[in-house]
Amino acid sequence: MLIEILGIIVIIMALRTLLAQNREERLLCLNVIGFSMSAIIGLYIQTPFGAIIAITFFVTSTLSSNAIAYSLGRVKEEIMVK
Amino acid sequence: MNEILGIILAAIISWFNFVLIDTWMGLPESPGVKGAEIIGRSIQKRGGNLAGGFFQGNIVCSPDASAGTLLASIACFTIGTPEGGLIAAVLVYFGNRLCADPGYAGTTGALSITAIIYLTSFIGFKPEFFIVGMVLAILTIQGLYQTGASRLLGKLAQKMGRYTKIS
Amino acid sequence: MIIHANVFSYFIALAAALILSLVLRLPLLPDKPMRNSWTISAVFPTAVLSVGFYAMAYELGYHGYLVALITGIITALFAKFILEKVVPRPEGEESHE
Amino acid sequence: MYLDFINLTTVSAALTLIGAVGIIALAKPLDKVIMFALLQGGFIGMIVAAKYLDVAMAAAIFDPISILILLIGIIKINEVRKKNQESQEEGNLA
Repeated sequence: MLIEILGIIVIIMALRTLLAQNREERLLCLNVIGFSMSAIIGLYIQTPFGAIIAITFFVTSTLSSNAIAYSLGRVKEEIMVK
Repeated sequence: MNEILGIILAAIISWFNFVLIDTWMGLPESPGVKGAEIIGRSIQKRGGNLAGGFFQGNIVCSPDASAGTLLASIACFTIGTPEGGLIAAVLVYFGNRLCADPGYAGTTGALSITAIIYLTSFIGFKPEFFIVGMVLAILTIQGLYQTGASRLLGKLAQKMGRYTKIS
Repeated sequence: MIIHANVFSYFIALAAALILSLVLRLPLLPDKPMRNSWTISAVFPTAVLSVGFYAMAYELGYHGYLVALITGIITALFAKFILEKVVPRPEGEESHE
Repeated sequence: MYLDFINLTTVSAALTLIGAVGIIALAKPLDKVIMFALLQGGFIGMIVAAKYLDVAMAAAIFDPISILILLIGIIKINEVRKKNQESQEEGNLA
Protein backbone atom coordinates (compact mmCIF):
# COMPACT_ATOMS: atom_id res chain seq x y z
CA MET A 1 0.00 0.00 0.00
CA LEU A 2 2.77 2.46 0.93
CA ILE A 3 5.11 1.61 -1.94
CA GLU A 4 2.23 1.79 -4.45
CA ILE A 5 1.38 5.38 -3.50
CA LEU A 6 5.03 6.42 -3.83
CA GLY A 7 5.37 4.58 -7.16
CA ILE A 8 2.41 6.41 -8.68
CA ILE A 9 3.94 9.74 -7.54
CA VAL A 10 7.31 8.83 -9.11
CA ILE A 11 5.81 7.94 -12.50
CA ILE A 12 3.63 11.06 -12.66
CA MET A 13 6.60 13.28 -11.79
CA ALA A 14 8.83 11.56 -14.38
CA LEU A 15 6.26 12.20 -17.11
CA ARG A 16 5.98 15.80 -15.97
CA THR A 17 9.77 16.18 -16.10
CA LEU A 18 9.74 14.94 -19.68
CA LEU A 19 6.93 17.23 -20.80
CA ALA A 20 7.76 20.42 -18.85
CA GLN A 21 8.03 23.80 -20.55
CA ASN A 22 11.24 25.31 -19.20
CA ARG A 23 14.33 24.07 -17.46
CA GLU A 24 13.80 25.24 -13.87
CA GLU A 25 10.45 23.46 -13.68
CA ARG A 26 12.28 20.31 -14.74
CA LEU A 27 14.77 20.76 -11.90
CA LEU A 28 12.02 21.14 -9.28
CA CYS A 29 10.26 17.99 -10.48
CA LEU A 30 13.58 16.10 -10.39
CA ASN A 31 13.89 17.00 -6.70
CA VAL A 32 10.56 15.29 -5.94
CA ILE A 33 11.87 12.15 -7.67
CA GLY A 34 14.95 12.19 -5.43
CA PHE A 35 12.77 12.41 -2.32
CA SER A 36 10.42 9.61 -3.27
CA MET A 37 13.07 7.21 -4.62
CA SER A 38 15.01 7.39 -1.35
CA ALA A 39 11.72 6.81 0.53
CA ILE A 40 11.02 3.69 -1.58
CA ILE A 41 14.57 2.40 -0.96
CA GLY A 42 14.12 2.88 2.79
CA LEU A 43 10.77 1.08 2.76
CA TYR A 44 12.01 -1.81 0.61
CA ILE A 45 15.26 -2.62 2.44
CA GLN A 46 14.23 -2.83 6.09
CA THR A 47 17.71 -3.08 7.63
CA PRO A 48 20.07 -0.34 8.97
CA PHE A 49 22.19 -0.49 5.82
CA GLY A 50 19.09 0.43 3.83
CA ALA A 51 18.85 3.67 5.78
CA ILE A 52 22.52 4.43 5.08
CA ILE A 53 21.98 3.84 1.34
CA ALA A 54 18.88 6.06 1.34
CA ILE A 55 20.76 8.91 3.06
CA THR A 56 23.75 8.59 0.70
CA PHE A 57 21.52 8.53 -2.38
CA PHE A 58 19.62 11.61 -1.26
CA VAL A 59 22.71 13.66 -0.45
CA THR A 60 24.47 12.79 -3.72
CA SER A 61 21.38 13.52 -5.81
CA THR A 62 21.10 16.91 -4.08
CA LEU A 63 24.78 17.53 -4.83
CA SER A 64 24.28 16.84 -8.54
CA SER A 65 21.22 19.08 -8.77
CA ASN A 66 23.23 21.80 -7.00
CA ALA A 67 25.86 21.53 -9.73
CA ILE A 68 23.22 21.60 -12.48
CA ALA A 69 21.56 24.70 -11.00
CA TYR A 70 24.94 26.44 -10.74
CA SER A 71 25.79 25.78 -14.37
CA LEU A 72 22.32 26.95 -15.46
CA GLY A 73 23.41 30.43 -14.46
CA ARG A 74 26.84 30.01 -16.00
CA VAL A 75 25.59 28.93 -19.41
CA LYS A 76 23.19 31.72 -20.40
CA GLU A 77 22.38 30.65 -23.95
CA GLU A 78 23.57 27.49 -25.52
CA ILE A 79 25.14 27.63 -28.96
CA MET A 80 24.45 24.51 -30.91
CA VAL A 81 26.10 23.24 -34.05
CA LYS A 82 23.68 22.82 -36.91
CA MET B 1 -5.40 3.34 13.42
CA ASN B 2 -6.68 3.47 9.88
CA GLU B 3 -3.83 3.68 7.39
CA ILE B 4 -5.15 6.34 5.01
CA LEU B 5 -6.23 8.65 7.84
CA GLY B 6 -2.82 8.22 9.50
CA ILE B 7 -0.99 9.12 6.30
CA ILE B 8 -3.05 12.27 5.79
CA LEU B 9 -2.55 13.43 9.39
CA ALA B 10 1.19 12.71 9.17
CA ALA B 11 1.38 14.72 5.92
CA ILE B 12 -0.20 17.73 7.62
CA ILE B 13 2.11 17.45 10.66
CA SER B 14 5.30 17.16 8.59
CA TRP B 15 4.22 20.01 6.24
CA PHE B 16 3.91 22.39 9.17
CA ASN B 17 7.13 21.06 10.71
CA PHE B 18 9.40 21.69 7.78
CA VAL B 19 7.80 24.86 6.45
CA LEU B 20 7.88 26.58 9.84
CA ILE B 21 11.48 25.56 10.59
CA ASP B 22 12.71 26.51 7.11
CA THR B 23 11.03 29.91 7.23
CA TRP B 24 12.32 30.57 10.74
CA MET B 25 15.86 29.69 9.67
CA GLY B 26 15.70 32.32 6.94
CA LEU B 27 15.45 30.36 3.72
CA PRO B 28 13.21 32.91 1.92
CA GLU B 29 15.51 35.75 2.98
CA SER B 30 18.43 35.25 0.63
CA PRO B 31 19.67 32.64 -1.85
CA GLY B 32 22.38 30.63 -0.15
CA VAL B 33 24.07 29.44 -3.32
CA LYS B 34 24.03 30.85 -6.82
CA GLY B 35 21.71 28.24 -8.27
CA ALA B 36 18.90 29.19 -5.89
CA GLU B 37 18.84 32.74 -7.22
CA ILE B 38 18.33 31.54 -10.79
CA ILE B 39 15.40 29.33 -9.78
CA GLY B 40 13.86 32.21 -7.81
CA ARG B 41 14.14 34.61 -10.76
CA SER B 42 12.56 32.02 -13.05
CA ILE B 43 9.64 31.52 -10.65
CA GLN B 44 9.16 35.30 -10.49
CA LYS B 45 9.18 35.56 -14.28
CA ARG B 46 6.41 32.97 -14.50
CA GLY B 47 4.16 34.94 -12.16
CA GLY B 48 5.14 33.77 -8.69
CA ASN B 49 6.65 35.39 -5.63
CA LEU B 50 10.40 36.03 -5.29
CA ALA B 51 10.70 34.97 -1.64
CA GLY B 52 8.82 31.73 -2.30
CA GLY B 53 11.08 31.15 -5.30
CA PHE B 54 14.16 31.52 -3.11
CA PHE B 55 12.62 29.03 -0.67
CA GLN B 56 12.08 26.45 -3.43
CA GLY B 57 15.53 27.02 -4.87
CA ASN B 58 17.18 26.57 -1.50
CA ILE B 59 15.33 23.27 -1.00
CA VAL B 60 16.57 22.05 -4.39
CA CYS B 61 20.18 23.11 -3.88
CA SER B 62 20.95 21.80 -0.39
CA PRO B 63 19.35 19.36 2.08
CA ASP B 64 17.33 21.52 4.48
CA ALA B 65 14.66 20.77 7.07
CA SER B 66 12.64 18.89 4.46
CA ALA B 67 15.51 16.45 3.92
CA GLY B 68 16.04 16.22 7.67
CA THR B 69 12.39 15.28 8.18
CA LEU B 70 12.41 12.60 5.49
CA LEU B 71 15.75 11.02 6.41
CA ALA B 72 15.02 10.99 10.15
CA SER B 73 11.72 9.22 9.48
CA ILE B 74 13.49 6.63 7.30
CA ALA B 75 16.17 6.05 9.93
CA CYS B 76 13.56 5.80 12.70
CA PHE B 77 11.70 3.21 10.61
CA THR B 78 14.72 1.01 9.91
CA ILE B 79 17.01 1.47 12.92
CA GLY B 80 14.83 2.28 15.91
CA THR B 81 12.96 5.23 17.30
CA PRO B 82 15.34 7.45 19.28
CA GLU B 83 18.68 6.28 17.85
CA GLY B 84 17.87 6.52 14.14
CA GLY B 85 16.89 10.17 14.25
CA LEU B 86 20.12 11.14 16.02
CA ILE B 87 22.27 9.24 13.50
CA ALA B 88 20.34 10.88 10.65
CA ALA B 89 20.98 14.32 12.19
CA VAL B 90 24.76 13.75 12.08
CA LEU B 91 24.71 12.50 8.49
CA VAL B 92 22.47 15.39 7.37
CA TYR B 93 24.90 17.83 8.99
CA PHE B 94 27.83 16.48 6.97
CA GLY B 95 25.72 16.47 3.79
CA ASN B 96 24.79 20.10 4.43
CA ARG B 97 28.40 21.15 4.80
CA LEU B 98 29.27 19.37 1.54
CA CYS B 99 26.67 21.52 -0.26
CA ALA B 100 28.11 24.82 1.16
CA ASP B 101 25.40 25.52 3.73
CA PRO B 102 25.81 26.19 7.48
CA GLY B 103 23.52 23.31 8.38
CA TYR B 104 21.24 24.68 11.08
CA ALA B 105 17.93 23.93 9.34
CA GLY B 106 18.66 20.29 8.55
CA THR B 107 19.70 19.21 12.03
CA THR B 108 16.88 21.15 13.68
CA GLY B 109 14.32 19.49 11.41
CA ALA B 110 15.74 16.02 12.05
CA LEU B 111 15.75 16.43 15.84
CA SER B 112 12.24 17.92 15.96
CA ILE B 113 10.69 15.18 13.79
CA THR B 114 12.38 12.58 16.02
CA ALA B 115 10.67 14.11 19.03
CA ILE B 116 7.34 14.22 17.18
CA ILE B 117 7.61 10.55 16.15
CA TYR B 118 8.47 9.54 19.72
CA LEU B 119 5.52 11.47 21.16
CA THR B 120 2.94 10.37 18.59
CA SER B 121 3.95 6.71 18.83
CA PHE B 122 1.88 6.55 22.03
CA ILE B 123 -1.36 7.23 20.13
CA GLY B 124 -0.70 4.75 17.35
CA PHE B 125 1.30 6.54 14.66
CA LYS B 126 4.04 4.51 12.97
CA PRO B 127 7.22 5.98 11.38
CA GLU B 128 6.27 4.77 7.88
CA PHE B 129 3.24 7.08 7.92
CA PHE B 130 5.65 9.98 8.26
CA ILE B 131 7.77 8.79 5.31
CA VAL B 132 4.81 8.76 2.90
CA GLY B 133 3.39 11.92 4.47
CA MET B 134 6.64 13.81 3.92
CA VAL B 135 6.70 12.84 0.23
CA LEU B 136 3.10 14.04 -0.12
CA ALA B 137 4.01 17.31 1.62
CA ILE B 138 6.99 17.98 -0.66
CA LEU B 139 4.76 17.13 -3.65
CA THR B 140 2.38 19.94 -2.79
CA ILE B 141 5.22 22.47 -2.73
CA GLN B 142 7.52 21.45 -5.57
CA GLY B 143 5.39 19.29 -7.82
CA LEU B 144 1.81 20.24 -8.46
CA TYR B 145 1.40 24.01 -8.90
CA GLN B 146 4.64 25.85 -8.31
CA THR B 147 3.70 29.50 -8.75
CA GLY B 148 0.70 29.22 -6.42
CA ALA B 149 2.83 27.47 -3.81
CA SER B 150 5.46 30.23 -4.07
CA ARG B 151 2.79 32.90 -3.49
CA LEU B 152 1.58 31.05 -0.36
CA LEU B 153 5.17 30.72 0.94
CA GLY B 154 5.82 34.41 0.31
CA LYS B 155 2.72 35.37 2.31
CA LEU B 156 3.88 33.13 5.19
CA ALA B 157 7.38 34.66 5.10
CA GLN B 158 5.92 38.16 5.28
CA LYS B 159 3.88 37.15 8.31
CA MET B 160 6.92 35.71 10.11
CA GLY B 161 9.16 38.68 9.32
CA ARG B 162 11.59 36.86 7.06
CA TYR B 163 10.71 38.53 3.77
CA THR B 164 13.49 39.12 1.27
CA LYS B 165 15.15 42.52 0.91
CA ILE B 166 16.39 41.87 -2.63
CA SER B 167 14.05 43.20 -5.30
CA MET C 1 5.67 6.64 30.66
CA ILE C 2 8.83 4.62 31.01
CA ILE C 3 12.18 6.43 31.17
CA HIS C 4 14.82 4.30 29.51
CA ALA C 5 18.04 3.73 31.42
CA ASN C 6 19.70 4.67 28.13
CA VAL C 7 18.64 8.32 28.51
CA PHE C 8 21.27 8.92 31.22
CA SER C 9 24.00 7.76 28.83
CA TYR C 10 22.92 10.37 26.29
CA PHE C 11 23.04 13.05 28.99
CA ILE C 12 26.53 11.95 30.03
CA ALA C 13 27.80 12.13 26.44
CA LEU C 14 26.23 15.58 25.95
CA ALA C 15 27.58 16.98 29.22
CA ALA C 16 31.09 15.64 28.63
CA ALA C 17 31.21 17.18 25.16
CA LEU C 18 29.86 20.54 26.39
CA ILE C 19 32.24 20.86 29.35
CA LEU C 20 35.35 19.75 27.47
CA SER C 21 34.61 22.03 24.50
CA LEU C 22 34.16 24.99 26.88
CA VAL C 23 37.50 24.12 28.48
CA LEU C 24 39.06 24.05 25.01
CA ARG C 25 37.91 27.71 24.45
CA LEU C 26 35.20 27.09 21.88
CA PRO C 27 32.45 29.78 22.11
CA LEU C 28 29.15 28.75 23.68
CA LEU C 29 26.85 30.06 20.94
CA PRO C 30 27.47 31.07 17.30
CA ASP C 31 27.81 34.71 16.24
CA LYS C 32 24.82 36.98 16.32
CA PRO C 33 22.96 36.68 13.01
CA MET C 34 22.73 33.11 14.15
CA ARG C 35 21.20 31.46 11.12
CA ASN C 36 24.04 32.21 8.70
CA SER C 37 27.22 32.17 10.76
CA TRP C 38 29.92 29.61 10.14
CA THR C 39 31.64 29.43 13.54
CA ILE C 40 32.00 26.07 15.27
CA SER C 41 30.61 26.49 18.79
CA ALA C 42 29.81 24.31 21.79
CA VAL C 43 26.05 23.96 21.36
CA PHE C 44 26.07 23.63 17.59
CA PRO C 45 27.44 21.30 16.24
CA THR C 46 29.42 19.72 19.08
CA ALA C 47 26.47 18.66 21.25
CA VAL C 48 24.50 17.30 18.29
CA LEU C 49 27.55 15.40 17.04
CA SER C 50 28.24 13.85 20.46
CA VAL C 51 24.68 12.52 20.84
CA GLY C 52 24.74 11.19 17.28
CA PHE C 53 28.09 9.46 17.72
CA TYR C 54 26.90 7.82 20.93
CA ALA C 55 23.80 6.56 19.06
CA MET C 56 26.12 5.03 16.43
CA ALA C 57 28.22 3.32 19.12
CA TYR C 58 25.04 2.04 20.79
CA GLU C 59 23.82 0.52 17.54
CA LEU C 60 27.20 -1.13 16.96
CA GLY C 61 26.86 -2.94 20.31
CA TYR C 62 28.89 -0.90 22.79
CA HIS C 63 26.72 0.05 25.79
CA GLY C 64 27.34 1.71 29.11
CA TYR C 65 28.28 4.94 30.86
CA LEU C 66 32.02 4.66 30.15
CA VAL C 67 31.41 4.46 26.39
CA ALA C 68 29.29 7.62 26.64
CA LEU C 69 32.06 9.48 28.49
CA ILE C 70 34.74 8.44 25.97
CA THR C 71 32.45 9.38 23.06
CA GLY C 72 31.90 12.86 24.47
CA ILE C 73 35.63 13.47 24.98
CA ILE C 74 36.52 12.24 21.49
CA THR C 75 33.77 14.39 19.95
CA ALA C 76 35.02 17.56 21.66
CA LEU C 77 38.58 16.96 20.49
CA PHE C 78 37.30 16.19 16.96
CA ALA C 79 35.25 19.38 16.82
CA LYS C 80 38.13 21.50 18.07
CA PHE C 81 40.97 20.22 15.93
CA ILE C 82 39.79 18.21 12.90
CA LEU C 83 36.32 19.46 11.88
CA GLU C 84 37.57 22.67 10.28
CA LYS C 85 39.80 20.64 7.98
CA VAL C 86 37.21 18.01 7.06
CA VAL C 87 34.46 20.47 6.09
CA PRO C 88 36.09 23.81 5.21
CA ARG C 89 33.95 26.91 4.82
CA PRO C 90 33.53 28.04 1.21
CA GLU C 91 35.31 31.25 0.24
CA GLY C 92 33.15 32.46 -2.61
CA GLU C 93 30.95 31.32 -5.42
CA GLU C 94 33.86 29.74 -7.25
CA SER C 95 34.37 27.03 -4.64
CA HIS C 96 31.47 24.80 -5.58
CA GLU C 97 31.85 24.66 -9.30
CA MET D 1 -5.91 -5.72 -9.63
CA TYR D 2 -3.49 -3.42 -11.42
CA LEU D 3 -2.09 -2.13 -8.14
CA ASP D 4 -0.08 -5.34 -7.73
CA PHE D 5 1.87 -4.39 -10.84
CA ILE D 6 3.56 -1.44 -9.12
CA ASN D 7 6.66 -2.41 -7.15
CA LEU D 8 10.23 -1.19 -7.02
CA THR D 9 11.39 -3.11 -10.12
CA THR D 10 8.71 -1.84 -12.49
CA VAL D 11 8.89 1.71 -11.20
CA SER D 12 12.67 1.83 -11.69
CA ALA D 13 12.38 0.31 -15.15
CA ALA D 14 9.80 2.90 -16.13
CA LEU D 15 12.03 5.65 -14.78
CA THR D 16 15.01 4.42 -16.82
CA LEU D 17 12.92 4.18 -19.99
CA ILE D 18 11.54 7.71 -19.54
CA GLY D 19 15.08 8.99 -18.96
CA ALA D 20 16.34 7.31 -22.12
CA VAL D 21 13.48 8.77 -24.18
CA GLY D 22 14.26 12.20 -22.75
CA ILE D 23 17.97 11.96 -23.55
CA ILE D 24 17.18 11.08 -27.16
CA ALA D 25 14.27 13.46 -27.75
CA LEU D 26 15.30 16.73 -26.08
CA ALA D 27 17.62 19.01 -28.01
CA LYS D 28 19.67 21.16 -25.64
CA PRO D 29 22.65 19.72 -23.70
CA LEU D 30 21.57 20.82 -20.21
CA ASP D 31 18.17 19.18 -20.68
CA LYS D 32 20.01 16.02 -21.58
CA VAL D 33 22.02 16.25 -18.34
CA ILE D 34 18.83 16.67 -16.28
CA MET D 35 17.28 13.60 -17.88
CA PHE D 36 20.55 11.74 -17.27
CA ALA D 37 20.24 12.46 -13.54
CA LEU D 38 16.72 11.00 -13.69
CA LEU D 39 18.07 7.87 -15.41
CA GLN D 40 20.65 7.41 -12.68
CA GLY D 41 17.92 7.38 -10.04
CA GLY D 42 16.14 4.61 -11.88
CA PHE D 43 19.40 2.70 -12.28
CA ILE D 44 20.14 2.73 -8.54
CA GLY D 45 16.56 1.64 -7.89
CA MET D 46 17.02 -1.38 -10.18
CA ILE D 47 20.24 -2.37 -8.39
CA VAL D 48 18.55 -2.05 -4.98
CA ALA D 49 15.58 -4.13 -6.19
CA ALA D 50 17.99 -7.01 -6.85
CA LYS D 51 19.52 -6.48 -3.36
CA TYR D 52 23.09 -5.82 -4.49
CA LEU D 53 23.54 -3.24 -1.77
CA ASP D 54 27.32 -2.68 -2.03
CA VAL D 55 27.07 -2.02 -5.76
CA ALA D 56 24.26 0.44 -5.05
CA MET D 57 26.46 2.29 -2.54
CA ALA D 58 29.32 2.62 -5.05
CA ALA D 59 26.95 3.76 -7.80
CA ALA D 60 25.35 6.35 -5.51
CA ILE D 61 28.78 7.78 -4.62
CA PHE D 62 30.07 7.93 -8.21
CA ASP D 63 26.95 9.52 -9.72
CA PRO D 64 27.60 13.23 -9.03
CA ILE D 65 31.22 12.86 -10.15
CA SER D 66 30.11 11.82 -13.64
CA ILE D 67 27.59 14.65 -13.77
CA LEU D 68 30.27 17.14 -12.68
CA ILE D 69 32.62 16.01 -15.46
CA LEU D 70 29.82 16.35 -18.04
CA LEU D 71 28.94 19.85 -16.79
CA ILE D 72 32.55 21.05 -16.89
CA GLY D 73 32.77 19.83 -20.48
CA ILE D 74 29.56 21.62 -21.44
CA ILE D 75 30.69 24.93 -19.87
CA LYS D 76 34.10 24.82 -21.57
CA ILE D 77 32.77 23.91 -24.99
CA ASN D 78 30.16 26.66 -24.77
CA GLU D 79 32.84 29.28 -24.07
CA VAL D 80 34.95 28.01 -26.95
CA ARG D 81 32.00 28.20 -29.34
CA LYS D 82 31.09 31.71 -28.20
CA LYS D 83 34.65 32.93 -28.76
CA ASN D 84 34.71 31.22 -32.14
CA GLN D 85 31.49 32.94 -33.22
CA GLU D 86 32.78 36.37 -32.18
CA SER D 87 36.02 35.96 -34.10
CA GLN D 88 34.10 34.81 -37.15
CA GLU D 89 31.91 37.91 -37.06
CA GLU D 90 34.97 40.14 -36.76
CA GLY D 91 36.50 38.40 -39.76
CA ASN D 92 33.34 38.98 -41.78
CA LEU D 93 33.42 42.69 -40.90
CA ALA D 94 37.03 43.02 -41.94
